[in-house]
Amino acid sequence: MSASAPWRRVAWVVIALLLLAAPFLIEILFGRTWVRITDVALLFIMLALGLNIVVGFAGLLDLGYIAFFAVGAYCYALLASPQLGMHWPFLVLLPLGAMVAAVFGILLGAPTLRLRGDYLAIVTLGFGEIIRVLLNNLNRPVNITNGPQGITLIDPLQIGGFSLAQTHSFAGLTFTALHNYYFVFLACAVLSIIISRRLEDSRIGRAWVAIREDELAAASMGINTRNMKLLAFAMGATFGGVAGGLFASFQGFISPESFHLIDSIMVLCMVVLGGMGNVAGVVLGAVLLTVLPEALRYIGPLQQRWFGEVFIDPSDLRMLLFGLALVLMMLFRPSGIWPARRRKAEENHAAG
Amino acid sequence: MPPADILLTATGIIKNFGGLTALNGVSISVRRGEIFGLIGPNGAGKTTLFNVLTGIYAADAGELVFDGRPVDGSKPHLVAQHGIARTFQNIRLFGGMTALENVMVGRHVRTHTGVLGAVLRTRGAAIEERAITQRARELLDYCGLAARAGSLARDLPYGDQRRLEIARALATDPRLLALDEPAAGMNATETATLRKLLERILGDGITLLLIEHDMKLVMGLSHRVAVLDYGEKIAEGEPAAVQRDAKVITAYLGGALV
Amino acid sequence: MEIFAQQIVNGLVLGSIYALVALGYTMVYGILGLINFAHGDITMIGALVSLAIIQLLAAAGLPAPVILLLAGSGAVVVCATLGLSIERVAYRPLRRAPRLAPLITAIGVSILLQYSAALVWGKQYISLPQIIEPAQFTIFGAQLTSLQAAIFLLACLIMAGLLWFIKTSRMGRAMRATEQNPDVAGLMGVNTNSVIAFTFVLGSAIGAVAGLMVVLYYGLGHYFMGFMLGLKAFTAAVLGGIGNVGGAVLGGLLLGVIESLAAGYIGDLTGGVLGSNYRDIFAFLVLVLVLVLRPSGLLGHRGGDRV
Amino acid sequence: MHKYTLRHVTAALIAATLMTACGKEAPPPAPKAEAPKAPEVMTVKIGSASPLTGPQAHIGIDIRNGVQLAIEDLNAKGVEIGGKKVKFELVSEDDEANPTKATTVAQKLVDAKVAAVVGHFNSGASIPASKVYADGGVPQISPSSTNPDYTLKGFKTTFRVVAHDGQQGPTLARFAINNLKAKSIAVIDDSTAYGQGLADNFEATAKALGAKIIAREHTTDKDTDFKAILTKIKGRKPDLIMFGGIDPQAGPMIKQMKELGIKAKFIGGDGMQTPNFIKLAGDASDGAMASIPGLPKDQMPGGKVFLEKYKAKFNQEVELFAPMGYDAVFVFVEAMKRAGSADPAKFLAEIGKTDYQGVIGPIAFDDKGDLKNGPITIYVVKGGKWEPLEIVKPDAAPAAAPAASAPAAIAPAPEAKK
Repeated sequence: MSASAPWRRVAWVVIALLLLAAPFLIEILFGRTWVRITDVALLFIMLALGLNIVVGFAGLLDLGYIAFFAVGAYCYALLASPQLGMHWPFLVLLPLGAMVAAVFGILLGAPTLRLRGDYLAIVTLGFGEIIRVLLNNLNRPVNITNGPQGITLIDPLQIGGFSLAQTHSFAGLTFTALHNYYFVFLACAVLSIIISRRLEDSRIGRAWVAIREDELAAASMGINTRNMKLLAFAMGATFGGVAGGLFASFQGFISPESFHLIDSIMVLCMVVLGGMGNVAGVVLGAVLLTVLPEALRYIGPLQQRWFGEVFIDPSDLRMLLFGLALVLMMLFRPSGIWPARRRKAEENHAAG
Repeated sequence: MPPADILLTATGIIKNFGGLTALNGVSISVRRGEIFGLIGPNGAGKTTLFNVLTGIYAADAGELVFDGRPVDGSKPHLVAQHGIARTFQNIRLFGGMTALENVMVGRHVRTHTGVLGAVLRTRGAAIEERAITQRARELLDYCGLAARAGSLARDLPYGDQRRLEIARALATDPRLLALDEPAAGMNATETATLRKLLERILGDGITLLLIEHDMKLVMGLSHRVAVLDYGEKIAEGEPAAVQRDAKVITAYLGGALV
Repeated sequence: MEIFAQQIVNGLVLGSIYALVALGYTMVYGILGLINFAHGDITMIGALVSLAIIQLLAAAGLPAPVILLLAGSGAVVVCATLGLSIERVAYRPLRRAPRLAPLITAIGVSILLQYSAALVWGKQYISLPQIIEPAQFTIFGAQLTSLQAAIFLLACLIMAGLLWFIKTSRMGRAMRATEQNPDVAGLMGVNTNSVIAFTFVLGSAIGAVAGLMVVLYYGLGHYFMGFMLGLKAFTAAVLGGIGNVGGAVLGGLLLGVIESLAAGYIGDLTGGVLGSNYRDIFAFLVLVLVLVLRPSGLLGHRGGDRV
Repeated sequence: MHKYTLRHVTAALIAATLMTACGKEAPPPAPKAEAPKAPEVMTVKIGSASPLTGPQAHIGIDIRNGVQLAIEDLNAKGVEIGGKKVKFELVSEDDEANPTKATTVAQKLVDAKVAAVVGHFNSGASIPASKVYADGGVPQISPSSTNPDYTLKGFKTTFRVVAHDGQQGPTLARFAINNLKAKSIAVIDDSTAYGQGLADNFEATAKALGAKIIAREHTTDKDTDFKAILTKIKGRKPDLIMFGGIDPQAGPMIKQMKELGIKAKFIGGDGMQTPNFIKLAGDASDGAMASIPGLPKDQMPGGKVFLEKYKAKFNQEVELFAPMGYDAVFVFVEAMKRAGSADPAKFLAEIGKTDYQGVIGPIAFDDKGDLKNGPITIYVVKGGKWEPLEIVKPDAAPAAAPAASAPAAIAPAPEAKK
């Protein structure tokens, strides 16, 4: 342990420096588009980590997770746009979004958590659709959400007079909106990772995993399974709520179309692919599944060039690969591409 | 009966499954500091009684008093909080967690760190976490599993899994430890080790409630036993007396008891 | 009154399609305790296969009954094979795995089916060539086409046949035994693997027929059509009591009628606050209410989990 | 596409590390037209962004085809801008009809230094993307986004060559009431931005003109069963049913109307004026009416030619918005010609002054970037074909009260707008 400590420190410093330089490197190497993609990937890391608490830690299959993202996004958008004429500061709105999402998580969980796992999956799926349909229809009789037209002109994040949506120069570097948001998202993603890791290694996290492994035995060990499951839902929803608020401010426009079932499935894929319950794996899964579809885009033009026509839509190919990945992962590598449980076990052993 | 002497009383417990009566007015009382054996032929209702005692099933009638307090209709986690811990007939460990983590889960009910404490790693939380780990290691050691701390529970040999279940149950600081066939599937050496462990636990002041098929073990260990047959208690008393009971002999058809 | 009768007729025809699809969910769930998420998409494949066959044969100028028969059998064969292979490849290896695993696999299979269909048939709505000219008549003031009547009757026939089959045939007995306890059934000489495979085949075949009906009724097919249909059918199965064949039928018809009446009357009943825009979530609300208030469904009998 | 070889990447990596290390400025990629002092031929990239995959791919591809056809026509004809010969190049991107992807794709086009963008299809994609284009200084013409909000953000780069819902809806309503003499009307929408926007604006004008709205129903863009709402509507005996939505719903809807014995007329917007609608509805489609902004295509000077050209090139009929995509390119190029430059910073101002006779009709923009009110053509299905029925001229004065959902959109308040 002590021998590797300096190296570890050096490694962390290098990683930190790389992360700080990343948007500039990416911009130079691949163009600004990829800075934007990186921003989105960071958002999805937060989402995937949130879902990981529910699915990975506590073992509750939630197929409507994107609803919490939606709740967070609408919470921000409604209170920081001309829609209702309110412009609250984001420092109030992000925690508020997290709280509202958590309340929704508990509202969803309370009546359904005693259901068996597969029923829970269907009910959460239904919940996700209900939220979307509500957002789509709460424009009449009283116009709250502006319905399918969505909410536009959402305020960007702003600290004092410093708006993240504007380009700033600092120390000779140009920080466009994309760069500014990168650093905010990075901070939030890192925070999410830390929170996830700390929860995992705590009394709470162990209780969740115990419930996942054997609910009855967990209850017999004195774990209040209902409360712990509700807590998992609420925590997961919190991540989604914050990510939603950030998304709304980043995009400046949201509409119910952004919160379809397919988006829930996508986040689930990230969790499953990376390895349910494993924080590092989930982060990897989120990055892979955000970047891969963008890379797959090149397949369309390639086919055009090689064969003179497009045989398979890149987006179809993407979905086929996702479907296949879900099946294959479950059949052959249920612990994900980056299983960590065993490694951790060895660490514990060595420490003793 | 002086109440101070009695740890657990079950009176007139009735449990029906559909049309089937699994328990028909069973009463037992377990004294503080004894090993109480629960025996009977297969399907006699032993595990059902266990499940009622530990809050997994709600009894249809009857009452439970633990340490002077009624525990009617309790949930399993409340039962554990009251101080009753259990093991399972068909081992139910948290397979994907290490042996150490399994025992650490047992500490859940006696610790308090919440989300905020865990996320902020407050001083209190850190101290508690260290205490949890330390206590868990002690218990592993106590049960002879110190070398297995880092192994996944599902990878442990059978005998170790049984003992790990006991260590996990002990982690909840129980006053009553309920063991459902702890020696099932064990060979002679493992059973001997188990016996020593149980005696040691008793010596540390924990009352034991035992379902066991190994008659030698249960009769040798228990201070008193109750015999169930077809959901009813047909005998209760010291092992020697129960062994001579005519109803018990009939129930077992003279088989294992002789 | 005339309008009310019409809504009931609408609901019953829609409900009989839900019921047919619900049968597939309920049979598989009864035997495996698994929600076969992909079942709605098997129905979709059935719909698109029969649509393709109809297009092909209509161009050849065959008489309508022959076309329909061939389309139906083609769809049944394809879907039955598909159901069998899915069970074999994706579910059987996971039968002893943790519960989350087959659920996630099922979602994966569902996505695979959708996008394979998109690959084969494209993503546009495919329209049905006009091969039948349904007659129109009036019952209790409600308009009914001969096609609607035929769908309803055929659905009833299939459901009655299935009930009879499960009650009396050897395979039916084996299915019931496996449903009670697969391990014991295995000990009693029932080949549970083949019973489970057969259940998938049967459920998928019925799903194929339902797919054909959807195509004929609405005159179109689409790679995504199985999703909502599957979800509603699942709700119907839960409503009736999942695992219970009679319950699936009852649940399907009931859900169809509930949806029709809700879409037709809720706007007036709530003074315009709720409207037909909430139609799709009625099914979900019904689902949540049933699961919370009466998880065993209307005709269900099974208790909670065994310890 | 593949600009970067391995050697470039390595070099850039080193450079980048150095730069970040010494805190030097990374050159901001300013969007500019390509190759300022190229010898003879200057390449100008035109972006096209629409859903090329997903459920709306057919419409998105239709737009892309329109843009492609325009570029090929221009290249074949030969265009000179500021005295230089110009070769146009298509950069086509797929936004998957997804708002998040739309911004990514928009960024990609800005990065690729396109001179102008035709897109996106959905309002939900066009609106968030418009901000990216505005930031990048790239002019954008949407061929199809009809949400009034699209042009309300005050971006100078945002235009559209389609009537927005605040224009088409009221005109459709005037036709229904003045020409069809509809008195009691049922309105249905598909709960999408397009369908609901159109229906809302129709409803508001119809009410203002004294018609009774006897039912307002909603379905979704995935549903195919409308029996329940149609039955309800039947009970109220309307003489006209208006549907705001697109063909996959409109087709089965009119079929189910006929099955229920509803005799009311059926009318909708451009979203259902497609060949597919007739295919899906079969004989039931006969008599259905739908509006399309602009004059009938085959009555346009270039219209008939366009349709034939399209068919010859892509071996399929025009779905919907290919003509708009085609015209959008010409609007850009005309502006470049007038400005004598393909640099967006220079020709942007000229786009606002457009007065162009396109395939879809005369194109001119108001100060928001919206198409100035043009004529709208009503088509009717006769014998399995869409045929022009009537050309409705726009009202000079706003006849209708604004719809509740889009207040600022159709209430022209010139003094508020600068």
